[in-house]
Amino acid sequence: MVFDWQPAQNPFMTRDAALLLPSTEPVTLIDPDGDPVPVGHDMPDPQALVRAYAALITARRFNDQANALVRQGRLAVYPSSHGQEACQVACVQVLDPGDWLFPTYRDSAAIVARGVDPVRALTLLRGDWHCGYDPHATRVAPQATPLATHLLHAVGVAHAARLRGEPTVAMAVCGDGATSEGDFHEALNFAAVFRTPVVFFVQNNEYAISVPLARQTAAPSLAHKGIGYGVPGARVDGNDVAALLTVLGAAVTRARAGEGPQLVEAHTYRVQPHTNADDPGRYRSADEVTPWLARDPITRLEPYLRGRALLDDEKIAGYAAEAEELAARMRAGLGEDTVADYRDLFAHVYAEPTPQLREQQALVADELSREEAR
Amino acid sequence: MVFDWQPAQNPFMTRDAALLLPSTEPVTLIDPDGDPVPVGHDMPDPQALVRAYAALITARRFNDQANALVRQGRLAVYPSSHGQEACQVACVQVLDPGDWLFPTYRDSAAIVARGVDPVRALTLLRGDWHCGYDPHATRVAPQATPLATHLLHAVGVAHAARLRGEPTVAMAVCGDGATSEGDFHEALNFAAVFRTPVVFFVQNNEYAISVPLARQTAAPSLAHKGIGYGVPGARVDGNDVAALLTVLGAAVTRARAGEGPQLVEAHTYRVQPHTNADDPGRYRSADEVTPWLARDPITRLEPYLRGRALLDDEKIAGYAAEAEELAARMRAGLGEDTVADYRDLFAHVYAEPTPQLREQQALVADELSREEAR
Amino acid sequence: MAATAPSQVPSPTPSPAPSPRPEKITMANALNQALRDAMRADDTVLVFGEDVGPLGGVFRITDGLTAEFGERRCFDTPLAESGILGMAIGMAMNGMRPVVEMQFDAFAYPAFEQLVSHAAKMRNRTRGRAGVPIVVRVPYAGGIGGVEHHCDSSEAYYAHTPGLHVVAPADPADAYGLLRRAIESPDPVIFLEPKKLYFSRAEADLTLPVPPIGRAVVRRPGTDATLIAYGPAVPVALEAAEAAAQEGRSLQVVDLRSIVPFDDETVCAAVRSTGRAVVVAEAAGFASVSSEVVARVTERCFHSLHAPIRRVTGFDIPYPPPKLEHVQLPSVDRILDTVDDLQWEFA
Amino acid sequence: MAATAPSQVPSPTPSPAPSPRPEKITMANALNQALRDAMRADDTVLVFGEDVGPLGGVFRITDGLTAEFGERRCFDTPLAESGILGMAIGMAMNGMRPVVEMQFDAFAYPAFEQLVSHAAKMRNRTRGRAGVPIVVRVPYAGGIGGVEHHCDSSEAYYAHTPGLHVVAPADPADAYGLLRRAIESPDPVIFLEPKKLYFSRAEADLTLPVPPIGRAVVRRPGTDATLIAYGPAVPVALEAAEAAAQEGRSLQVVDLRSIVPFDDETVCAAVRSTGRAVVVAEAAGFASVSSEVVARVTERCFHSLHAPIRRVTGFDIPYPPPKLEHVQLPSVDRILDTVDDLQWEFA
Ligand SMILES: Cc1ncc(C[n+]2csc(CCOP(=O)(O)OP(=O)(O)O)c2C)c(N)n1
Ligand SMILES: Cc1ncc(C[n+]2csc(CCOP(=O)(O)OP(=O)(O)O)c2C)c(N)n1
Ligand SMILES: [Mg+2]
Ligand SMILES: [Mg+2]
Repeated sequence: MVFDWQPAQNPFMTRDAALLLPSTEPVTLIDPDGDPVPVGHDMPDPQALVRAYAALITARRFNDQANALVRQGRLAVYPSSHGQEACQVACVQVLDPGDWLFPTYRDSAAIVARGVDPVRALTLLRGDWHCGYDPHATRVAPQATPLATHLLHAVGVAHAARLRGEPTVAMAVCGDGATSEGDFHEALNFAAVFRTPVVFFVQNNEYAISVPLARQTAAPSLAHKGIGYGVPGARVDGNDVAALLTVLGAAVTRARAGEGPQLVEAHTYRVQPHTNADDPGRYRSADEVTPWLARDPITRLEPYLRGRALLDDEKIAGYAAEAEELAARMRAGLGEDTVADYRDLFAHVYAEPTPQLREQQALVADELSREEAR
Repeated sequence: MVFDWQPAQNPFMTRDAALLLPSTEPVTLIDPDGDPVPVGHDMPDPQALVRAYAALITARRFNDQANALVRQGRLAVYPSSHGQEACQVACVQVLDPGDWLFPTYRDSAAIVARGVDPVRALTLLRGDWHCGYDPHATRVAPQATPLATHLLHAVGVAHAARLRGEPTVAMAVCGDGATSEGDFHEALNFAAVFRTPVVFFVQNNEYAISVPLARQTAAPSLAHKGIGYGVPGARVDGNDVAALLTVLGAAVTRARAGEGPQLVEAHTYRVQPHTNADDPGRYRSADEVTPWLARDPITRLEPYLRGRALLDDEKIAGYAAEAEELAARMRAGLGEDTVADYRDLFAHVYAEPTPQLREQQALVADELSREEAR
Repeated sequence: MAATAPSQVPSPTPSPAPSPRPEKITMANALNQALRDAMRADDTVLVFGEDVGPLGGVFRITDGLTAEFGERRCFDTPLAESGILGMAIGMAMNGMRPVVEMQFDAFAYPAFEQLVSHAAKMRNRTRGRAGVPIVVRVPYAGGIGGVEHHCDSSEAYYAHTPGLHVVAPADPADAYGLLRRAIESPDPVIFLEPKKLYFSRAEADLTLPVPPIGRAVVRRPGTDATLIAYGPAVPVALEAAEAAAQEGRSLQVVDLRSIVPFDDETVCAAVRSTGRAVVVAEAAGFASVSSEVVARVTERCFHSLHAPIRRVTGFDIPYPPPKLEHVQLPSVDRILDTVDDLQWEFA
Repeated sequence: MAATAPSQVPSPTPSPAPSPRPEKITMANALNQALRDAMRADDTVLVFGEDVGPLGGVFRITDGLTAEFGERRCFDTPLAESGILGMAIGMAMNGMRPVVEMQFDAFAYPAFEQLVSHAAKMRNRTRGRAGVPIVVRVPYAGGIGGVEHHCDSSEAYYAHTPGLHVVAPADPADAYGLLRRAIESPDPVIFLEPKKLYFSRAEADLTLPVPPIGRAVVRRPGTDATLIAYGPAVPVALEAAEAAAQEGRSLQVVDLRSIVPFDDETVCAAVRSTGRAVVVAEAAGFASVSSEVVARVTERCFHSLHAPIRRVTGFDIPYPPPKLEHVQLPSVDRILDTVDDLQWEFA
């Protein structure tokens, strides 16, 4: 094992505050009309933007299809990332194959963008007992529901890699609500103290179920939390995939270079209900949602790319067809009923079932055999 | 009940960062040689400084006596605040009678400064099962051992008072180590969102048992954590009681005025072991301690007051005699063996003992009566 | 995610005042009415937590409370359970009676330290001077087709912690009465609300007092064996007793209602009267409330027992996904199988 | 505060290698040696927590590890238990075998959610693909004159949680062997170290293998009744058996060692052989591990029992202060009184 690790050395606690505070406004590179914004940030490589466009189309189609499947009872629940697809796509596109993604329940589209089969990616939300994919093979952790808890796992995974001298970065994703949990605090602090290569990516969609951001924090921005850990905070327009690729890309690069963890807050909006079971009419007006529809990540990128001859009707049709194919696979895969085997309940509680579990499983087996005998 | 409460209204999250960041250097008003430092802060009222001096003498004597008592086996454990007495004294002196103090195990001297009888204040550390004083009558919460947990209670107490329209401020004290706990984060955030009148006072004594500050945080200072909650952070020389009175006093005033919670970090040093049971030779050198002895809060205030004819030998002798009297009371009170009554173990678990507890108490009673019969 | 509640959650339409004649209402109605009546009766009663304000909670138990009592008495907090409970403890120390909601059972775990080291101990460590009259409402247990972390039966953690009261209603009337009593209690009460019973209806005259916390109730008389259950297992036990009656076996059903304090008297009298017993509970069996019931009843009734007391509980596994939860949940068949096993040959 | 350890904590001077002839060592020595040997044998084994580095832990169990293995393999973390456990879970998911210390029992509570919702469930929720081979060392239980929050017996919380192994050694040799086995385990192990036994000495040949996790051991043969104990209660049970022998009563003593998995076979065989049993444990009795032992042994051995299985446990109260802890702790007298109560008239 290669050891190459030193904790942060801050004997005099004098890290420069100016370097840690976020910009006053979120970084935008392409405005809602598709025009470039003249700022001091690099525009991503055109091919990267085209790739992102294709991924956006897929992510949107994925969301729409999943919403349809939940209505048809083929999924137990679906927390849609409709409108947040730029975040979903960008946080994956900036990663190397050896990096890890730590998603929440809302980040199924990101998991698919990472290359996980869409049917497998929806295993948990379909109501199965496991995440459906191999975290090691895919370098995607199981979707976390207990809020902010997985941020600490990201720190651990990245720290272990660092101890072995591997160049791994962990992309740890959470929502605005999750930043209020103690585990968010502990994760940022541990990562900062150990200079662990984690990018904490907060998708601030302004709501935690029904609770608006103002009830979640009184800070100037969530990115302002970084300085309290010695972590640089950045703010980015969460519906501008170009800005996201640039800001998240830079964060990954810094983390990989040994500069420690990074905090990026994306300003976006949850245009749909929290999940299919939610009733947003109880806590927000349609008027609040409308302006956000005009800031849609796809309708913004498309004119920009068309204007630069990076995209045309033919290409768009191609991406749409690919997305449609994915949707068809989802319908087929999730339309099938899976056979649930009770033995799976006992098989993975421990590496070896305990005698108690063997006894309990035998009881079920006996019940079933008697049922069959009837 | 009078209701007079609104949560923070930050629809656009644009609180001015400049107003929330601490000063680059901690505020000092009287330097280690006892000379005033020309800065833009008000020196406290001379009589307040004289009162603080008397309290410092008492607090120091209290610490010394408690250390002696633990050596004699009259206390179970003593976490001394020797060298941190300026913090102990100032955080109490800025409070009104109706305010609340939320101390830790290290803040016995503050509890005494608040007016609690010194023998009662040491009840827990003596090894008894309760805090020894009435939290409501004294407006002092029981000393908290589970780190940072009591900060949330402070938020609750202050919020309840605010709902009733009472002008109560809660002074919530913790150490540098405790700032790493999730509850620290949640307490600051809740207080900020509800604009609750709490002053969070961090005594940064550079150690959490053996763990130095650099292993606790990589932030420019602990006060830099404030901005992440929208809470103004301030840094103050923790061995300068004048600066502490000014900075903490201003924080209490702002909190009482409805400006929401305040975070104050005092830079001090734990010159003695964590507790009598600690062995600091294992983790720090004597050389590191020495310079701090020269920054002692008492030897610094004394020349300042003498130089301004606010203190003379006679007065000093008077304060010393008062402190000696307190020490004598401690020796007398803690020298006596208390009689522990097993029935107390069952009496206060619930307002009414459960049938189960009555049964269990009867079992002990029966054992004892049989023992006596033998 | 929280909102695994059915998408058409019925909004409990509270009756303006408890009506004199029993009506069919849901447990959700009853709980909502209990909160409302408690808040009307005592303005120190406050309700807070995640999404309990305008949304009315993901199960709508707090529906309409912010509208009636205002933002100051029913409000949403930041998303942090230790924060919610810690703040509640402080408010209770300062004259209030907070009723907090933990959105789902497994999301109460971040508050565990506040619960065990403070809520449960504050009275004792202040020698009775600072009690903590809080109610922690926990939508709990399974049977609702929830995804992972949304169906834990966590009562054992609380029941094992001295200083907490732990109760679980099994029908709307008891839900109303127990919640009113919990809010009036000077001590912290963990109030476990069986999620799967939220929207089942039963007649409930809310004006009738229910027995105090600490009392069990015999819900169905019977002479051959006793089923001991609480919370979500009670209706299953009643159903099993009904099925057994068809087969000519008379099963008594005891609803514990209150896990702590425990009603030894009622439970032991019931078991002595039949000489056989089965404890039914949804939680994993190992080191659980059901273990305690078996242990303490056996200790007290040993010589009245014709057979060892048996348990029908959840297995010692993480709560299963929707498709397999029927395997984990105590069922009528499993209860009847277990009753059949109570060594009737020794009768 | 952490440092309620005796002020002159003996620094465990580890023998360079396990010596072939049994020596008298303390449990602290044995644990230190186990960590050292495990770290020598496998460089994925890491030790971290609060004050485990240069200080060597407040009980000195990790003494010298940073010196021998460097800052990267034994290190201090920021002061946050959920952070420690969450980071350990991540490291375990990525090839490491972290051994973390929770400074005192009650200070593990902030990590409860990480433990219950993640450490215990990760293998299951990844269908066996991501196990979490961590060891959570908890200096635990009382008898050391500690102040509040420093003496909790918290095993029931862990034992009730499917997915965790829970073990507690009662002597130095077993402490060494069980800790080595815990570190080798592919699953999370809660390793409960009885604080009051840290500095008691016994002969221990560390080269001899101990039985695996999951096996109980009969520590003393006996024919009249069986005492079932674990961790800090084992020496008390042995002392009681010794005292009973003086009075002509032969008590068998079973040391559970492993609470989860539970060794039904050994325990039931022991109880069947005597027909009478008392469970001895320090923890509060209600809904505890001792309840489970009574329940499961009674279920299995009912017709071999001459009397109900009884319990000598802590009362259902917050752990008492030093001056009164003798009231709470199972004592030889209380055990013998309880044995006397086992209805010998029916013999
Ligand atoms: C510890 C915990 N508490 C509560 C919940 C219930 N819950 C699920 S999602 C959610 C809101 C989360 O909001 P946010 O972090 O902003 O993410 P978003 O859903 O907006 O993507 C809540 C309260 C949970 N999953 N975990
Ligand atoms: C939740 C919790 N974890 C661990 C401990 C053990 N402990 C007691 S004091 C202490 C160090 C605290 O350091 P700091 O907050 O800086 O306060 P100081 O002792 O320096 O005043 C530790 C780790 C505890 N009391 N509570
Ligand atoms: Mg959100
Ligand atoms: Mg400190």
